[in-house]
Amino acid sequence: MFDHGQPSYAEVNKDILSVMLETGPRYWMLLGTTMSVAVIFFFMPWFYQLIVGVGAAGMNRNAYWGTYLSNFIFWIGLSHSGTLLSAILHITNSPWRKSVYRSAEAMTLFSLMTAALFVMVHLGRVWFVHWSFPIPNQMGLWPNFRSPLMFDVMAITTYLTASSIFIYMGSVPDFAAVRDASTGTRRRLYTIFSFGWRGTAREWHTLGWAYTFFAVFVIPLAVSVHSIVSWDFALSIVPGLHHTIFAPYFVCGAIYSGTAGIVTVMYCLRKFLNFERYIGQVHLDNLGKLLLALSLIWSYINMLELFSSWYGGSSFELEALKFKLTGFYAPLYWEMILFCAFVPLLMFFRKFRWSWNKMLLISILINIGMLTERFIIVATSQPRKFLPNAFGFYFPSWIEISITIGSFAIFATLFLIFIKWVPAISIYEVKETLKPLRRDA
Amino acid sequence: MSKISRRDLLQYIGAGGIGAVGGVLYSESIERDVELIIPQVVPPEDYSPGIATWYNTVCNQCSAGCGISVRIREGKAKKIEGNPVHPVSQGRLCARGQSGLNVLYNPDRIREPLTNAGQRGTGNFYPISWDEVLTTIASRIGRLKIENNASRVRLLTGRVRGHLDELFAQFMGLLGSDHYQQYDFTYPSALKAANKISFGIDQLPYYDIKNADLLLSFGADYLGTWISPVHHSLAYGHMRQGRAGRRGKTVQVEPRMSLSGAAADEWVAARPGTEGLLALGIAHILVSDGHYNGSDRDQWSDVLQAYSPSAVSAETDISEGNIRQLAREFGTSKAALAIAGGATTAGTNAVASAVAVNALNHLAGNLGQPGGIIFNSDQAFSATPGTRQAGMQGILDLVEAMEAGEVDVLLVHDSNPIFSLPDGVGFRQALDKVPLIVALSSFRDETTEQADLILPTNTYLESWGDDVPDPGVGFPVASISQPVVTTLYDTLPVGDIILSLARQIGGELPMAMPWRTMEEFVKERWREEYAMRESGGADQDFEAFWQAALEAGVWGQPGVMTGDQIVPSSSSTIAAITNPASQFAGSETDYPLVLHPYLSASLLDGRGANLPWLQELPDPLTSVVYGSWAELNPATAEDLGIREGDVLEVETPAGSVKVPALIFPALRPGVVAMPIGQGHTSYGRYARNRGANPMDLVSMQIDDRSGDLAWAATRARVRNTGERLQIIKTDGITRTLGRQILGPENDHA
Amino acid sequence: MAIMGTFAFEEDFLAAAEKLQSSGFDNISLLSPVPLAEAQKVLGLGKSPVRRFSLAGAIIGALAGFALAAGTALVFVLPTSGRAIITIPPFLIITYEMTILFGVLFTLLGFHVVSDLPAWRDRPYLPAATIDRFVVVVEGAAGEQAARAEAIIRQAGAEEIHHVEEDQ
Amino acid sequence: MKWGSDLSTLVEKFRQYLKPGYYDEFDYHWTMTIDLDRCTGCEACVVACQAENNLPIVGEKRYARNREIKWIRIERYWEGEYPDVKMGFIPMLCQHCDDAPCEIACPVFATYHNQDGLNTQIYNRCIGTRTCAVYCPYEVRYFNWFTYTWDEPLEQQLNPDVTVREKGVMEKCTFCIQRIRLAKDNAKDDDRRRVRDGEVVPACVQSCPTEAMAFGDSNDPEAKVSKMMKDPRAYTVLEELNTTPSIVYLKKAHAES
Repeated sequence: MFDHGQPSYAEVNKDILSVMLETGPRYWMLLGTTMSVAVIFFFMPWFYQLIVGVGAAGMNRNAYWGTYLSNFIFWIGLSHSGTLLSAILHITNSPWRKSVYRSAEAMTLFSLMTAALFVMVHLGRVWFVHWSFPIPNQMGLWPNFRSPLMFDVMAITTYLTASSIFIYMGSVPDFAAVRDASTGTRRRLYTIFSFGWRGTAREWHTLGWAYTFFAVFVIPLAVSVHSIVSWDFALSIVPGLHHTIFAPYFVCGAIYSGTAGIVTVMYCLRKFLNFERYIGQVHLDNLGKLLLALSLIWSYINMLELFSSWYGGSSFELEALKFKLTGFYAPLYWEMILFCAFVPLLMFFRKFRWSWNKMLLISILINIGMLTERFIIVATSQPRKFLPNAFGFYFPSWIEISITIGSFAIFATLFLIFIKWVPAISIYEVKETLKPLRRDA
Repeated sequence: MSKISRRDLLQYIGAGGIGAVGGVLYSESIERDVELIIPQVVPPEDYSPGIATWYNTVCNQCSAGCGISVRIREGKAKKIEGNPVHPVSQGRLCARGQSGLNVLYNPDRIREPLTNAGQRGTGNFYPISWDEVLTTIASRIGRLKIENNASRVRLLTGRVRGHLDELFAQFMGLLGSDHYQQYDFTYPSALKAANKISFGIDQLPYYDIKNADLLLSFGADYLGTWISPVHHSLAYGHMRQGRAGRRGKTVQVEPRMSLSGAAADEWVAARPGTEGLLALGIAHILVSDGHYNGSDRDQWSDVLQAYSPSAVSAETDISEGNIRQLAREFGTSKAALAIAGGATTAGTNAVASAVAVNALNHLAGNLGQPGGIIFNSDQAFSATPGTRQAGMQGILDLVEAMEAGEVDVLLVHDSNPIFSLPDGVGFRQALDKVPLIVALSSFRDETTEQADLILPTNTYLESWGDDVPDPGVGFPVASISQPVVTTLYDTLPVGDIILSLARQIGGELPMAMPWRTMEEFVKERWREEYAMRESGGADQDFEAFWQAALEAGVWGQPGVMTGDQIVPSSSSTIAAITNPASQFAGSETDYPLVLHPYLSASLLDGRGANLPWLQELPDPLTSVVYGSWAELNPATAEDLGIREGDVLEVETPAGSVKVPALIFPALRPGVVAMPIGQGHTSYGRYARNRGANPMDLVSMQIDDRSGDLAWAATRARVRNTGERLQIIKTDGITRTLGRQILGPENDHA
Repeated sequence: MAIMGTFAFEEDFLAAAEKLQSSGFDNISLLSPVPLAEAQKVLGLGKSPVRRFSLAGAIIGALAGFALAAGTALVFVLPTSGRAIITIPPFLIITYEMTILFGVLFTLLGFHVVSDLPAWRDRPYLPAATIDRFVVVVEGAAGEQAARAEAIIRQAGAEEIHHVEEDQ
Repeated sequence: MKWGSDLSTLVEKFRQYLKPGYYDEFDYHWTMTIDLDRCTGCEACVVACQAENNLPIVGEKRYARNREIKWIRIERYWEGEYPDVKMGFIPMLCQHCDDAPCEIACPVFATYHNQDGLNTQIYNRCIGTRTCAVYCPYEVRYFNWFTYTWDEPLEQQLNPDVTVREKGVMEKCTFCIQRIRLAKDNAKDDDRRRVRDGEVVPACVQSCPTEAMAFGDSNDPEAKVSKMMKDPRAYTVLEELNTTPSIVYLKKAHAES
């Protein structure tokens, strides 16, 4: 699994830690750019919107939900497979996971944070968002646990907590490594981060058990989170949203885009952090196969959705369907079908699965497709509900578009910070995959 | 050293953690007795922040004269509702009436007397004191009076009724000028003229829609804009579902479906201008098929000879069968009523058409009958309504006089001829010849902008007065209007202005008009009224009566059928029946379409355009708000390759305007319809520079018999400018798409 | 007094460990850069008690979850959409999430308790252990005992031997 | 919270809590009937509502982007083509569904079903997720996209019995709850247990020039609405969604000929 020969334990430490300990100007420039983009494209428009009201966005009487919510779903989706994949692969202990999962989990964490931000942006009175948390308040009033949105609140907070614990515990031994490789303040800091980890057999043993349990908990959690997100839509009676298939549809879509996201992230790690020798063909190939499978499932469910609404034959569903397939946003819809259903079929060919650049392109296209999918769900169903006289139209305003762009910058910023604070690849687990050192070797 | 620091750090953390926990526990422990503030999901019993008082007065938003009750809280008017005891509105009120609050609290009201400092028409006005402005005017008029040139003083008002009307008349009379005239665009002058011809009674009769079984309306949007919409609506509701097992039917004849057309069971789009002909065609069948057999049957058949169904069908473009069926229904129904209004009475054959429609009423024998036409005797009340409506002829005379330089002082009150008349009339230009123009108005409308002096008047919600609904309701009734709030700004009631002018002008005026205020005057007149009716009623009785009247807002004698219901002979009608086709300005070749301007249901003739509530009120049939549009039948639009939102240039011999096109299914092909009301160049922030005024398109044409403006007799052509303009409307898709929204398919009814 | 022996090779390290274990040193800890199943076997580490924490957490979470949903619904009775005040299906979802949340948190707690981390005091330790060296630490051995331990470690092939004073 | 002192009441309480809809019967079941055969689409009700409930004047730009707020609106539906074209009007306002799709959606209880069968909206609770509006099949919930202001002195008209809403808050028809409140108080003041039929009149019903609308307590069999609901023409919009609306429409009748 190592393209460029097997490294020694020491080399592993050196390679991976150097990313953290040695910082060039290129990094700072990159960080500066992403940060300023985030501020200019995301936070400034948001601030403006806070002052004038949500009317700054393009939403109206016909579409009360807009890109903010569709992006929220997109980011939640992206967050999937990070932790989920890592957990599954850990349970099934497949070795190729070990060099990938740390960044994957980081991806989960950061896309979750971005998603949470979008909820804030979406709210009409975000300054009262705390009312939706189950905390005692002077009004003596608690949130409505019968509301699908409360399922969301609970699920996402749980997911955020669980996955951050998961990633943290996984990196404790590596924090110890950082501690030992560094001096001064950083050393003191990582002394705390690593809980004074020594790497004794007992510690390893307990960590192993705890980690497995985290994994066991995280898998059903991840599944529940996105099905719950789907219920925000499916539990309404809006034609085009009121589908039983939505939960599996969203979960599968989420893992799909998440996995594509991992490919993209891996590409960057490999390219910019010189992890060629740790992230190799085998990972790419496996992920490629996984993506392929997911794309097929996704296409199938997508067809099912159209089919069931057509087969139901109610005027409402048919109208929604008609608008989706032939209405104003039809081009977007077919673009999505192209990117998410047909392009991935290329991965049937090893030629594509084994080429980093091709895979990068495919993975990005898939996520573009998934982004539009979420938008279509929001933008085509709401404006055409039950009363034709109230039919309308929704088009995002420049503020929404800019905030959407900004969110990617936020994600990038968080990731850039991450690689300087946490070993982007799990040191000890990479070592595990190496053949043990023997005298005769 | 790192050892120590590490240990210390860990200790700090431990201590910090313990401290935090302790702090939380402590704070929790001391916050035990905090009261919980529970939001008032259900407000507590008997909780009301204030007491509302209701004042009854009269609505002035259109000519109907509905009685209204205004809800007052802390001295501010909060809501206008119909006055339950008032026979016209009976507690109900239309959108326009309820928007009266926007008149009262309009941000663009004139708040103090203004002068244009000699630069007329520039739109620059400067504040001036009441004393100064009144003295100026008084001295000017006084001089003319002394020179016996009082006839050079003209007074033009909008619709004014009750004793304010009498006050104006008295004032002008004492001056020695008989040039006091009213002009209200919506006043059905032609109909009145026709009724005079047909029935020999110079008034608007009461149309008893309530008890009718078949209402045949020729162009009259009786539910929206015609005469007394609220009262008609009440009647309509009762006619439809108020009588068990007896549902009245309505038929609407008009080229563009109006509110009443939408409500009608049958909508008949006769060729514009031939509605009267259709009426005659129906009359023909009524007589020939023996639905009518009065003594004068023969005269009828003679005069109606020419209007055989076939001939009429050819002219009106209504199938013969359809005409026959209408006639049958009209002839056979117990109480059939025919009314004429709108475009039907706005052609060059307006009176002829109205007479033709009256003929139907004759033949239906509904005169003086329930469900028919009921005549109000004119001694209903001392202030007889509507007699001074000059009609178009009066305006033309005035314009002529102004052009001839015979007018030194023009007093304009509550009337906006510059906006509501075609430019062809030349009113605006004639004004240049008038040395002094004085506007008594609450708003700076187009005409007021031309004035030299603006005397800001109180709105009707701040003024005293009284009113006699026109037409009456079948029995004597009069309403009192009283101020419901204190005057907001440095303005005066128009009556008080006239009185103080009278005082300052001097001569016999102060003697003859001794009252300080309008209130005094009105009360005085009512005292006389009371004395006249209750023979020798003592004063304290009157005070009681007056109080009661003020509280009720209305005085009337229900049940007292006014006069003996004389049934006018049909002879005059028969004699008056003719069939001149409406003469359209512009040749059919150059102008293939017919222009159909119609009164906006919300803005009426434009007087409502400065009220935000009405601007934001979707048009009943198109749901369009803000701005105006030109309607085209889908077929016509397709021929011309026009889509909704294309900016059209509508051209007529009189002029052209640019408006976005709207595809309207219920419009006769070959007709372009435009709502009247928008297109103000002034009149406040909500009205200014919005939409187009179809009056700019109307050619100056006169109905030959009443001299009334024939505003529906102009041909037009449209050109697609290629520009696009979003029409703001609330409608999405206006088809049910098979969804059972208007009720289940299986028909119970 | 603790003795630390560093090994470059896994098998020597394990050998030393077994030797020490068999010769009755109970207070030994085996530091390695990677988890070693063998090392854990040597110390006879079987099922970890962490799992009890997880189970307890899950159960508590489930109860807490339903209690939260149902209880708060009763604090302020606000009917919605013709549903019951205590509606089972949605509350099960809350229960589900809370189960997982508490499960995770208790597992975390379990980890800290069992592995007794964070370490409040310094313990014999070599940085090399996080890179590529395997370290055997014998604690609480003194005098002759210590000598024996050192001997065992040395002949097992330790690269170096360190003696550190434990701070008691 | 007051707990029943003894076990039986406690059990009873819990049975109540587990009962769908919670209420056995509403104190009043406020219901509105709209006779489409009388309705002429004149929109008097629209202005009446605007005046009574302090609906904002949103202005042309915002209107153009469908940001208008009209608690009651008239919907139009054409049938047929020229010349046999008919227009059907139907006033659309909050249906106060007993099984309202919107209420379930709110995470903060800003909307709930009160003891009078009203679907209430509590502005100061609302955080603006707008989910209720998305879930509402009648699209009668309106959102304050901005904080609307009135050109001085128009604000003097504002009804002191009704709050003015700020940006980020959902709002909708309340059946003029302030008037219901007043009627109840009056009833209480002259020692009546119940509000009389016709004593509560929402602004729209009050204004209707054709008397097409009626409002009252459908629990009372003698009430006008109860009688109207028995009319063979009676139906509810989007019946198939089982929202059990509190607004009953009477289908437009056809002329017999």
